[in-house]
Amino acid sequence: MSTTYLEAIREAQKKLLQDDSRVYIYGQDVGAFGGAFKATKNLADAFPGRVLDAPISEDAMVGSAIGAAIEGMRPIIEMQFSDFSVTAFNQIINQAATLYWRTQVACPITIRMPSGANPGSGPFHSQNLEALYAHVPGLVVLAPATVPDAYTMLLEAVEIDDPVIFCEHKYLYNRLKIDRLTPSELTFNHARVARVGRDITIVSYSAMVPEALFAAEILEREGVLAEVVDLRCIKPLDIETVIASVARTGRLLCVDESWPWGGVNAEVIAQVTTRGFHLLDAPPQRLNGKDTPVPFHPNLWNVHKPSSKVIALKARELLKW
Amino acid sequence: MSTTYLEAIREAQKKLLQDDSRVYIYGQDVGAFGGAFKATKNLADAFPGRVLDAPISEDAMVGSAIGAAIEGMRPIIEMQFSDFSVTAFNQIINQAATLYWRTQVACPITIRMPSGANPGSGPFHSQNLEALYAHVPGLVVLAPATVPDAYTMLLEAVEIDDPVIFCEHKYLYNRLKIDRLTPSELTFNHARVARVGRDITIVSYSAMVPEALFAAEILEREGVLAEVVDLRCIKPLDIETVIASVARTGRLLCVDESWPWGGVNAEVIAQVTTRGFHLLDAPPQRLNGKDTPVPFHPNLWNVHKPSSKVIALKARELLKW
Amino acid sequence: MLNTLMEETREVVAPDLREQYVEAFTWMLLARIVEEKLASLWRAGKIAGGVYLGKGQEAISAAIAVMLKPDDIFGPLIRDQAGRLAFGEPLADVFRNHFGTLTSPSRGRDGNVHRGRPKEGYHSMISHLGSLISVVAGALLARRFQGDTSAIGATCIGDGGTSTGAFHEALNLAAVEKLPLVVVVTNNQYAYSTPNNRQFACRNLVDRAVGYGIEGYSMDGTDLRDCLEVARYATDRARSGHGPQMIVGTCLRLTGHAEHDDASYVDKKLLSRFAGRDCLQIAGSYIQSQQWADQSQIERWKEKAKYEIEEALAKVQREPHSDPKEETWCPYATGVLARTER
Amino acid sequence: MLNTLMEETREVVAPDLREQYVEAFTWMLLARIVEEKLASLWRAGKIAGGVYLGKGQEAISAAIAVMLKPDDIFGPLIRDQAGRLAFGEPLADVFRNHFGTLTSPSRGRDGNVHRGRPKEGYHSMISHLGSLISVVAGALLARRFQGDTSAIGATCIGDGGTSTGAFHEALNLAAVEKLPLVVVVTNNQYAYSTPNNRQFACRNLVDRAVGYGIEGYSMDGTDLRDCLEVARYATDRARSGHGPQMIVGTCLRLTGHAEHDDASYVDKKLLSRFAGRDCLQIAGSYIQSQQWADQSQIERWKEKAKYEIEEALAKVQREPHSDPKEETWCPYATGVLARTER
Ligand SMILES: Cc1ncc(C[n+]2csc(CCOP(=O)(O)OP(=O)(O)O)c2C)c(N)n1
Ligand SMILES: Cc1ncc(C[n+]2csc(CCOP(=O)(O)OP(=O)(O)O)c2C)c(N)n1
Ligand SMILES: [Mg+2]
Ligand SMILES: [Mg+2]
Repeated sequence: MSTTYLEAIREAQKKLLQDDSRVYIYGQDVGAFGGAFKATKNLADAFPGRVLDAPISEDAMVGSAIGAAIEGMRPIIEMQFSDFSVTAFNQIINQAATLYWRTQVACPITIRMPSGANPGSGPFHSQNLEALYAHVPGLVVLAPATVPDAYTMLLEAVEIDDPVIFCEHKYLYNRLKIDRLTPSELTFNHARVARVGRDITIVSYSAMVPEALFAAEILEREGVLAEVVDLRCIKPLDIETVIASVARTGRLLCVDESWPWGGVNAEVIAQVTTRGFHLLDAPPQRLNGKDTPVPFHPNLWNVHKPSSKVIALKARELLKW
Repeated sequence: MSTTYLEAIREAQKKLLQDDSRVYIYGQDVGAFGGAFKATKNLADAFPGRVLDAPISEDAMVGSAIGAAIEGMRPIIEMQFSDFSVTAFNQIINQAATLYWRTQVACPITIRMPSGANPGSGPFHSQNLEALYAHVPGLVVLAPATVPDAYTMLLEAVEIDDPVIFCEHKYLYNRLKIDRLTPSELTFNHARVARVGRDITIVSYSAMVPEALFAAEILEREGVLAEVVDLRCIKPLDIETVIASVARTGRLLCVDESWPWGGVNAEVIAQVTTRGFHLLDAPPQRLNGKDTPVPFHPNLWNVHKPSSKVIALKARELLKW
Repeated sequence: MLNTLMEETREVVAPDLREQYVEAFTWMLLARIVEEKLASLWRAGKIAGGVYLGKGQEAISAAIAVMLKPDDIFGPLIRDQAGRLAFGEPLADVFRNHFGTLTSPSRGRDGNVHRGRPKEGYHSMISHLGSLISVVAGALLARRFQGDTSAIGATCIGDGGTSTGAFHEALNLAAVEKLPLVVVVTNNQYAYSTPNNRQFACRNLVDRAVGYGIEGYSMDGTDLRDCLEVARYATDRARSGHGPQMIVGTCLRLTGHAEHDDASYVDKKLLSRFAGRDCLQIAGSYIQSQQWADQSQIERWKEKAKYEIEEALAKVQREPHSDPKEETWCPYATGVLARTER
Repeated sequence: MLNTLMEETREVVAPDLREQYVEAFTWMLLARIVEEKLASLWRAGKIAGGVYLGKGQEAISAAIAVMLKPDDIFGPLIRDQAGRLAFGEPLADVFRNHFGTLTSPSRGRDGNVHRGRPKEGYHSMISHLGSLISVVAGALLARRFQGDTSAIGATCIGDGGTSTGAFHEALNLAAVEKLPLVVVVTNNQYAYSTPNNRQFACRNLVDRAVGYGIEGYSMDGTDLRDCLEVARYATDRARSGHGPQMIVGTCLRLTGHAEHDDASYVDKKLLSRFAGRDCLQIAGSYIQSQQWADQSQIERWKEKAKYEIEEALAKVQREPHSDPKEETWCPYATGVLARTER
């Protein structure tokens, strides 16, 4: 029996509810309905009273999770779409993210953020907001790119004693599938070399990892061996793994479908160039989503974010440098 | 008669109210009271009905400004502290920032953000949130570092047909003073070489500019000529001016009192290294506020953000590279 | 404070409303048929993304919109196809925005119900529920600054949307400023799958009006006559300086949340109850009972609607789609910023 | 639904409250005197940042706190010095947090009123008004999950804070979950300089209760007896499963917004009115009129308060201040993250 990325998220939640009485799930339509994406399907039935429908009140949803965490619970908040998390922005960045620093009381909440777009999702059901959250001290930002990571990192997220922004990618929900669900080998705070190479390092995360891997395949046919690093944890960044890869390849291409200004790519480049400048044989490069809202029309949407083709093109350019 | 940074902001608003009937000011306590920092002192009296006290409803304040802008007004919203703007985050990043892109209708609103800390301000009256806003497409983020810029850039902000996040620094309010208020020579979208040098480029903005200039003085005594670039406009960045400076000096030190991850420094370094890599003789470096909330205690606060001493130290290190 | 229109005034009022009733009915009819078309286009895979329909709440939506004048302001939400048309939306825009053509109000950048022509007083919603109310309030504030004392504004929200902080802040702000804003709450019993009892705990959402110090009315959202009476009363009150008005209409969402949703969670008992009645059928029967139109006239209206819809669709199908190469990819209105590296 | 306590029940209730009255009064006294100390320390330049005082609203604050039990939850706001002490805050913490000593609840990282001991049910506010209410609601939700059905929670907010979206969402959520939450709204007529008429348009903020479907009471915030009666009633109702309770106490802020503010904008007429009375004086007279204590007893309480304050202050003044070198500069609780480059 195969498992999809979405099913892995559901399985992780099921296991958490089973194993840990401190866990509950709160979010719009997560109860009997099983959530807008069915990530909590059947869980309300299996765990009566522990999977609760919330009113359309993201601020209060997160606030209540913080209060529950203070009292020893381990809440999982499902945002219906990552885009709606910004109406809870204050609770997340000011109340949750600072709690431990202000009071020495941990704030173990997990906020599940269905991120990224499918064709036709439009500007407000498509956002990748990891950089907004990663900018803020005190938050852990995770972004699994594989089925095992979706499962394992969600289990870890709930165990982490700090607020976790769990960015799960909607494009991967049903498109990623594995035959047997096995746990990840790495812990959440480590990046992963998703493909070994020697000519160029492509750093990426979430739904851009498969895209980077496609690009690496294209490049391999041309004799170029690209190393693909999957960041996994956006904040804090495991920059050691990235730098170690750049030390081998001398070239860095960062790929991220979100907005460029101050995004994940910018931070990776800043960390690599300030600490591993001498390792670079060419300027670091980045590919981002365009600096506009995510467009509705599939034609526009298709070119808004980097594709494997564009990644391969940019890699070739960089290799010529 | 001298003019402070704060007075310049008041004068600009006065002139705007005088010259442009589309302008009004809305914010908590901005009316008869003249605002928490007195930035609107006497304006309600002088312009009856055009300087209005708002309820403690940042979301609705900004929402209403967007509606008024659609109808042709040019609202100025005063956030009592930049920190409170995040309760309007959704209106700012999703409604205002996307309006033109979605509808081809401009959204000329100016949001004044008293930013940065004074000793004892604590985590929630001290934030520098420019990076959060700059990450989002559609917003213009300005951060004046001088009295003329505080005046001129606010006049420009209101003329700009897009939503402007106007980051004015509370530490500068009464500490910066000039004898005669003259307008800036540059338009808002240009960075400024605040001090000409040749050995190292120190890029900075807002209250870190005076700090960088102090550092440059310290360095000059040691025979080092630092060039100081004041970004002025955080989004979009005038990277040409930065790159031109780096082309002269070969060394880049970015100084920003806000949080490091994905901050202004990260973006400047990403843009400079991707486009002007060959100009760098040493790794770019950055100095940020620490990755924690801004602390209350003056002892902690003092070391949370970069000081001229630390800047000079880092510059010396970089010059040895 | 008036919490509901008094029963006895209704019979007196009704005859006056014949014209608006018939007008509203034809918009409801057009909305229902165009939505059926959208649903079938969606099933045929012709529409990317979601399709959100207003079946069951056309009376509420049309009633408020027919009471608005061209210079008024209207901020409709997801299920206001009827109101949009009544406020003057060209039929072609419906298809344009669902296909994302280059000719659509958003040039393909946004889709489906995210459309409007804000400069014409017809606002374009974002997804974040509740956030449009303060925008409409601000537009009315602007009108006041500009000396326009005759225009009013109306905006719509669902039972679920009333739980947002944005809803609260906007109503309170409008009340403090005494703006001529009519907020129409359509309580269709569900927010996506979430029933009222998981959304709020008050008896009736109209009970919130007193907490804002504004006037509030509840109405039977399945009965166009009731909707028109209340909408007329509330818009008159707003227009004559009585500040914000809250209307709460009760009905049932007679469709899924969006076309991908079969609404299997809807309590079947509700369908046989009051709220579950179909406002369009009721209005059709009422029109006939009043002899304002007979069955064949209604059939002719339907045919006309279908014809107009087919015509608009055919036209839109020939219009160009968004082309990434023609897209400026610039989120700024300010000329000088279009050329800047960001 | 009960919108206010009925007059006739009061005389019956009052005698029962002697013990709580006296207790509350001593906390009010202690709070008043410690705040006077804070103000003079501020004037002497000994405190960095703002000093926010609760003068004029000690009765409301103390009344709710004396009705709480040690296992209950309390989320006070800026002007709740009296309630904080009554809930068990050590006096020393007041000075610690204003000086930002290393021994302070926040280790000098946050200051003044931003203090608490959340693990002991005493919550630590952030500045953003309204945002604490849902936190306290969530703590109560946790208690329910954990099978604790006896604890209740109380939290405080000002007239200005009721305009926040956070306030609305939290009250609605608490109502839906029927949580034993008491929300105490202190209407002290002003939010900083902003008077009620620029903040809301309803007759009385208690009118909001019905819109959430919760029980609401208004009370005279200058009269400790009234405050105690209502606080007892509301806490009893919450404890016995009647869901969220809203209390609105009326008074006047008898001080500036913070110590830098001379409050010159306050309408002088208010001072001579009902709301402008000093709750501490009224309570002192009442205690004497009831012969629960005489003037000299009250003086002794004052002396005791002063002594305790001086003692606490002297102790805190010898405690170490935050030292940047000892500061970990790590915002994470998770061990493995303390060592990671961020
Ligand atoms: C702030 C916010 N949170 C979540 C959503 C996701 N969402 C879209 S529609 C909807 C249900 C809306 O229910 P209601 O307001 O009753 O309107 P209806 O669909 O019944 O017309 C939800 C939760 C949203 N649009 N905005
Ligand atoms: C969301 C938010 N916006 C603005 C502020 C700034 N602010 C601090 S206190 C205050 C006035 C509060 O008034 P009120 O709630 O009536 O409490 P009071 O000071 O009268 O006790 C304001 C506007 C804030 N703390 N939070
Ligand atoms: Mg609904
Ligand atoms: Mg107040």
